[in-house]
Amino acid sequence: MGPQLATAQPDPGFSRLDEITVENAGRLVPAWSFRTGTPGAHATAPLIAGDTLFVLTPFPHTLFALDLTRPGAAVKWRYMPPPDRTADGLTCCDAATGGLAASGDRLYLNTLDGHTISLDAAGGQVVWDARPAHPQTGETLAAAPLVAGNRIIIGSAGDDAGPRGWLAALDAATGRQDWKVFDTGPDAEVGIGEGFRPLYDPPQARDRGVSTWPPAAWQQGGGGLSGAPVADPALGLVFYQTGHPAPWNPDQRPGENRWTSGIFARDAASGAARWFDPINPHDLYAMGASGGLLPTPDGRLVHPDANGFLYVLDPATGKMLSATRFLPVNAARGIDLASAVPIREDRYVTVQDRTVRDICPAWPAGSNAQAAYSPATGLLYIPAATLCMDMAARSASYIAGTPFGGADVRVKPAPGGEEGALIAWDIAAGRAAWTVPERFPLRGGALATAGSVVFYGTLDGLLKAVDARTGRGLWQFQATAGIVGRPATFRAPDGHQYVAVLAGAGGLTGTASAKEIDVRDATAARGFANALRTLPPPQDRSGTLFVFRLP
Amino acid sequence: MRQRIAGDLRDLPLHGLGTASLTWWGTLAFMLLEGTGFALLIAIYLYLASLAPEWPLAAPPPDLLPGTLVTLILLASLVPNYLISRWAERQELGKVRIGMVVMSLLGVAPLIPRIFEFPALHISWDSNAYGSIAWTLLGLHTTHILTDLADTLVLGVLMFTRHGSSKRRLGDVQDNAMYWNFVVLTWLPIYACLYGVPRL
Amino acid sequence: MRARHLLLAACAFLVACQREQRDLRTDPPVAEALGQVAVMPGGIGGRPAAIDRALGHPYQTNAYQLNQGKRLWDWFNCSGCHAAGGGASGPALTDGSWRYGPDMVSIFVSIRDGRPNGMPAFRGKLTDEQILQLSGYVQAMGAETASTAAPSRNDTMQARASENRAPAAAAFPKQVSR
Amino acid sequence: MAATSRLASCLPALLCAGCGGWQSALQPGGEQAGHLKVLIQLFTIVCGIVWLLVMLVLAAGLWRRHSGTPTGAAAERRSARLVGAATAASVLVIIGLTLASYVATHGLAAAGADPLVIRVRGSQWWWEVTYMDPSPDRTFLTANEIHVPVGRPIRVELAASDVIHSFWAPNLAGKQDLIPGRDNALSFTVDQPGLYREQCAEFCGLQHAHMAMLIVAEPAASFDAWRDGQIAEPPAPNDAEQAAGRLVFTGKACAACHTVRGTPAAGTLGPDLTHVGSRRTIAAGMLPTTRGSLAAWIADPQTIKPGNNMPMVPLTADELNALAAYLASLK
Amino acid sequence: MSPDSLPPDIRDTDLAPDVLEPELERTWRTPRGLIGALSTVDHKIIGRRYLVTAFIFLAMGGVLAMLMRLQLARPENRVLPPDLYDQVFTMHGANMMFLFAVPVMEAVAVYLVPLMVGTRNVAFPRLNAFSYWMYLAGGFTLWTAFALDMGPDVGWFAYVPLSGPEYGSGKRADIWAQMITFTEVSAMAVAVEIVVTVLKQRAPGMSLDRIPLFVWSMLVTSFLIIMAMPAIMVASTSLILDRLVGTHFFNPAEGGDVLLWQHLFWFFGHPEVYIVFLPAVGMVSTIIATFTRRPTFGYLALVMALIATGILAFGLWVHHMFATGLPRLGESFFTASSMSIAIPAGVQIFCWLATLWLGRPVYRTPLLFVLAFFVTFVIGGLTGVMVASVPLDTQVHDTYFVVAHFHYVLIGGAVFPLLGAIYYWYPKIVGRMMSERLGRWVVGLLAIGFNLTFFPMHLLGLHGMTRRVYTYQVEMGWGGLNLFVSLSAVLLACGFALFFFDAIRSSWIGEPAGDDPWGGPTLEWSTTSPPPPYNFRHIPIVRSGQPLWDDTETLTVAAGLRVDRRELVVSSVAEALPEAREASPANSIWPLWAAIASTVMLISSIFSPWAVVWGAVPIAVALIGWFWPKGTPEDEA
Repeated sequence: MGPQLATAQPDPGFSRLDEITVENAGRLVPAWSFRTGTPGAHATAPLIAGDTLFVLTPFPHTLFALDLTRPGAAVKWRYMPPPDRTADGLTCCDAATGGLAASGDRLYLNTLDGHTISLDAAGGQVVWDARPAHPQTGETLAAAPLVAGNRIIIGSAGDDAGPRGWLAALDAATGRQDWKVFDTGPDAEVGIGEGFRPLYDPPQARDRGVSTWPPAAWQQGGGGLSGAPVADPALGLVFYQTGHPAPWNPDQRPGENRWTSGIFARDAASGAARWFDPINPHDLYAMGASGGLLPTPDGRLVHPDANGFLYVLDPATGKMLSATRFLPVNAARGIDLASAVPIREDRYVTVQDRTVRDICPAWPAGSNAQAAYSPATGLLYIPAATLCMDMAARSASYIAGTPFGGADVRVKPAPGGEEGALIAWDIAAGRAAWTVPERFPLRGGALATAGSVVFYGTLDGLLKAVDARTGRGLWQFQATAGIVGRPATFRAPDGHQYVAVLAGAGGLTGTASAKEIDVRDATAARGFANALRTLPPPQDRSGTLFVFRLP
Repeated sequence: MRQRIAGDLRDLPLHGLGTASLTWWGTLAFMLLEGTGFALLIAIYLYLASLAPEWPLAAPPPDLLPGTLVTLILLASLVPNYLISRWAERQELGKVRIGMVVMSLLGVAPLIPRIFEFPALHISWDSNAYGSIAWTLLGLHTTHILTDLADTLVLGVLMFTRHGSSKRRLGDVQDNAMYWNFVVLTWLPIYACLYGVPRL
Repeated sequence: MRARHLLLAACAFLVACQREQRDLRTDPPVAEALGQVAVMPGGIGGRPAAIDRALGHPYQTNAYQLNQGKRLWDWFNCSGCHAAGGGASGPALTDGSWRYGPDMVSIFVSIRDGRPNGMPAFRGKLTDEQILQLSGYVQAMGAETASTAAPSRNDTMQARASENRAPAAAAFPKQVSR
Repeated sequence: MAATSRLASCLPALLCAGCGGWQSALQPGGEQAGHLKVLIQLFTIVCGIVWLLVMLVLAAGLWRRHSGTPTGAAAERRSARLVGAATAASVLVIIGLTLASYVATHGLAAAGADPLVIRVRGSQWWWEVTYMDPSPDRTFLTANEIHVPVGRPIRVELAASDVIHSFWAPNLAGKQDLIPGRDNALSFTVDQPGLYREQCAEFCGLQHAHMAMLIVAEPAASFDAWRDGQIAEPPAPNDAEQAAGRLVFTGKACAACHTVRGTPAAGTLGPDLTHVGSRRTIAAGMLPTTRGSLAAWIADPQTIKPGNNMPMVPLTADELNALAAYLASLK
Repeated sequence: MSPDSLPPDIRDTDLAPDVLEPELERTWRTPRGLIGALSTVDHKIIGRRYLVTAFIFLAMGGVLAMLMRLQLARPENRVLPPDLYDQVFTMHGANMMFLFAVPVMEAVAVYLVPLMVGTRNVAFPRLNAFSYWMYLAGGFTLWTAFALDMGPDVGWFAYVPLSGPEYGSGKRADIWAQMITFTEVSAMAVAVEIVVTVLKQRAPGMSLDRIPLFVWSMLVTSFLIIMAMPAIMVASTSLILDRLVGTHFFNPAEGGDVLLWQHLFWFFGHPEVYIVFLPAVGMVSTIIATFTRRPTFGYLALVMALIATGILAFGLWVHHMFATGLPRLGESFFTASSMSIAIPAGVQIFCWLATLWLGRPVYRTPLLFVLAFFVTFVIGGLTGVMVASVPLDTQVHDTYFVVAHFHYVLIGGAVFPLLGAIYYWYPKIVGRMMSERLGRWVVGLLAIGFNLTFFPMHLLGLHGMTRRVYTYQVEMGWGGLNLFVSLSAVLLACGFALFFFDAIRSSWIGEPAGDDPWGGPTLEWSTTSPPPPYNFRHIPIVRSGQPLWDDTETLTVAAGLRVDRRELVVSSVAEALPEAREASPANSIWPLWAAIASTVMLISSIFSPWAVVWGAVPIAVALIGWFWPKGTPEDEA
């Protein structure tokens, strides 16, 4: 889950393996499969470390270690952290399933119910078990931990219930908290000090995390970690996207609502803030700044945002170099690079108790479908959701431990009728090189390989391989359930390149939720159900790992 | 009070036709009532359209085929309708009988494409205000056709009984024909509204 | 003629007075008694409070109480997890399938005490009477038959057919929840 | 019941003895209402004169029958001329009054510069008030009482959260409806410091009669002080009873609907209670804010204001006492 | 002479008066017994029923008014809880507007218009019977619901969203909306009858300029009904659709509009005021003419004023919406149009003044009512000019000032003339005079009681008392005036009680009236009191606007209609030249069945939309039964 620099896999979005090529990809055959027995959205990519393939199921989690050296990849060990079922009620519509990272002989596991657990990779024994997040207040750990040197960096999610978002570093050896900084509130708690050099906030302003909110509203202001943090070892920085402010109803929180819905750069050692780019200040559509952060080889930070614009940033200063539209957008006319802020279209500005129709893009455009960057082609492969939405902001009452929402939403296809697309983006040219339209929004990540093949999965359960240069379809496989995770590729002990993908799309919506959704309710799953009325139910509600190779 | 007979009514015709008939005026008054109702509904349609950011709301414009078929059938029915009115005036009972059968069939005919007209709106009445007013307009006009069809059927049956030859019943046939003209005429602005306004 | 009118009126009265009455204030002893449900071990099923039966199950049959329940639904963030009954973080309630049973006591207990998979307890946030109003409404939204006492649509974004005309199972195809 | 009516009856004494006319179109406290009063007087005088004239003619007509009635074509013609003249005169009166009405409309519409913007949302049956400010941390929520500075134009932005309400403070301006799905606004300036009353004027359900709020007009300095006080968090409990009350407030159903800033209670279903102790009334202008009335209101809201949305939360006598003490301390 | 002995096609010219009258009686009469009563189509019997029913509703609405005054007599009174008070004031408004004011005017018209235009029945007698049954069913529905604690509680205007699906729980608002359907179906049916009767059934020679002013006023009123009532039908139907099947006409979140309701309602609601007031104009003109012994001054001006009022009535509905924040330009237009309606009203007043001035007034009770009308209605009209001004209206709208204003207009402007008209035509309808002595008491009590009750309300409104409040607080300082108003209302109620007493008492011990006790000029006075079932032995011929004053001794008549079956004369629209003889339908029970079937359908459709489908079947059966020829002489014609 999420690009994890400075870990065992430098970039899970790109693989240097080139045995599978444009020419032979059409001959891929299933090698073996593994049924996890758990329903729900299998949004984490299979993680390969050495000769072991790790599979993490959704909450309540089971971590399987599959031995690639044995035929059929038998289970070496399994680990089931005791679940706190309260957390189950906090996941709705985004792929929030905890996550897994590996470093050396250790595995670091974030569970949805707030535990960070360090395991011995070889035998699955617990080394330490910390509980930094508390589901009772609405906090969850939704993303994989980031291993940055001897620290494990984690952040809370759960903006929909209103808890203050935070980012924390745990000591990799002991699990003790090293530092913890919040994403709303006074400067002292946000980690803003001398080293903070924001380009887009007034230089002398203090306590913007308080002053850009109505009195006390930041205390239930959300703004947790969105997506996974990214480290730049050279700069010693951690970058991450902050989630949307709570509640959804923007009229209840006039102001820019710092530091939600933006991109933070922090010192990995101390957590001190370095710079902050507001992406969607006073977030009208509960998008957060989601969409993923990708460092490119030429030293840039690329961020395809949920608001439909693709940002190119300078990681050292946070300077916004460009922002280009890559999705159907009508809610903003463009991005003002001087202030980093979207130029909003008045017609689509939400007002409490009004229904604003056909806002494009819709909030799920910023799902955790990670883009992949291929140095071989120089293209960025974005699995996109091309959706619009009707939204009616309503007064939300804060009741601790319950959703702090305040919006009725109905998601629908963008004009044209297609709900998804794989977009190959030419960053230099600032335009799409090619686009493969998809019937359903893409919720799983893309994988590019040196063999010039791009793999991605769809909600109706197809794993597809396309030519990385032209988008030409090469091969596809019908899995037993929808795919919401990123495919992975690895060289097995037999020396051959394999492709693995977890199928298992959870509830109707291809999200974490395994709950029944009644699609007759257009607002179900925050309106996402409305977009997926025609999605056929999966053949198998359980998740299954499919592994392919050339014959 | 004493009375002095100064006028003689003996030779007046029994039952006037056309403007000399009470039913004719009654039908006209009811047409005025219903016409006002339809005008108001069309006004509601235009009012809601003027408020909406886009129109139709959350739906493509309705398909033209079923509605146009209804329109064509209704327009075609005007010819036999005119004829039957003339035959009734001339008191040609045989022709009127045939005409009533034809008009009954032509009353049923538009109902068949009308069934497909509702799904052709691509929206449900409870989806939004556009759906509500479009369904109401169509529904009300369908009721209009149905009531006149029932009237035509009853009159048609009557024509084949011993009451058929009465001049008064023939007057009813004329008024029924006039009412059918009204049914057709009210449809035209509704058709223009339902199918034209979304395409503006 | 008059006798028949009186008879008709009496019949209508029996049906109508129950479903239209508006008890704006519940006496504290009654309110207290309303919460006295007997719950089966496991929290599923049980016996409603005796006073509820004595009053004629107003929270299931009285239009005003059901309507109050509908208002509480949005006020107390039920819609945050269950949307308009179609589900989100919480399961769908309109599909006629119930994890803990469709009877009032089970629904009441689910709301009052919470359920393990994320349903928070609302004890102390709502009074027992409010929980009963809410339970009646929740039961109506997933009921097998339409009820004329159930509320109609809200003045909000249209989510689904309203409770008074959309029984969970009857009016629509069954295979809806995935 | 008797207790509450007694409670209600001591409200005037507590607020301002004998301040009749605090909700009257005839005692303007500001420029706009002043214009309207002049207009009302003008229309009343003109209409009164017209009525008197008609009555005089009628009386004269009935009186003169004794002196023999003139008949014939000449009398008819003279009458026709008189009727024509009377009609022409009434046309002129109508035109004059219409013009006066236009002029008044334009006078009212001329809004002053740099108005204080107050957003008012009507709910069944109370008023939510938001003071707007360019700086978001100086915007704040309150309920059922607004303070305005004297002399500065006030712009009230009106929205309804459920049904139609109408904002009417007759001493300050005419009324304007709060309509779901529409934006309305009302501007006025207050000249006279004092206490004015505003009441919902559009029928909005069971407690339409009890949906009022006080408008406190005060000099700019005291207004600013008031505003700073409202922005600040309320004082912490300063004795054991208030602390216990705070625990009741955050631990019982109160917190699910009401907000007191600085506590975990942040519900928005009912009025914001952050500074409830500083307001003159509770229950939308119904009861004076005293510890006793707070306790009475919490103990049995449905007897005092039948049908309102506040439930009767079961509390022990000690809890009720402590809660009332705590709320009264929220100045 | 037995029926069999009468040769077919016998004409009234062939029979001597003493034979003719029994024969006509036999042809036109309503049979005795229950079936006869239920199947009658005689406009006089139906009109009488209409009148009695409407006055019963007036009394019931008055009781509600007294209940409200009881509750408001003291601040913080707890006689009526808010839930009940809301039902009571809604019932009072709806009852008075829909079950009393409009029907009572129609009742007078149904009874009198055929007599005044010299014909034997209304144009569509069975529709007339149907309309009465629908009216009765509508009233019964409303009051039954009220008795069952499900009376509407959303105001007689039923503004959405309060009356909509979300805030109007239960079926209370549906009851209101469906009651509208009943009464409007009934009103529209009567309007159609009146229009056709007036246009086509006038006595030979009654050209347009000879139509009595009351008939003119009813003609204009009927056109107003035909043009305005569809708006409320459309509105109430959309409301029911919104509530029952979830349409979104009034839901702003889905493209509907809250103000759409107000536009539709007041597009009906304002003409409604004139629907109630214009008949009163006709009554006043009639009474003034009779009691000044001269034709009303300015006949043409009065007719033009009636028509102008009718047209202008449609141009000022927005003046009920001045506080809703409409664009200022529109408001200005509606200010101008609202004020301009004062001009035709002024013309009417001036013409009446001139008539009084030129005539020799005879001070009998009907004229006293007209004088009370002058004093009060002019106040109501002038306060109407006040509320027509946008800025002024923003202060008085929805306050007791407006309550005072429209009671001045409706009671002063319509009920006083109506009571005068009852005193005036009572002898014609009942055959006995009402008591002149009691009548003077009634006028006095009503005029004084009314003004004492309603004039202080102007002040209450200006002092901030809003409408539709179930109570008010002590410190508002309204207690004194309210107590005064409530006490004065007792006086007003006594006046009405005395009127009812007089009306009931006079019906059996009143002095016998004779054909023409007042010396009236119009045709209804030429026949007996009460009139025979056939109204006129021969159809009169009219040669002036005041036929009975111009031909004082003999009535010129036309003869030649059949006696053995119901026949009347159809004449041309403008000149009233005889065009044809027309058979007038015989008695029939089917209108009752049609009304019962409609009632079942309309009431059940509150609960299920499918009721419209299955409920249509019995209605269709009843209508076929209604129209299917039964072989009566009239059918065979």
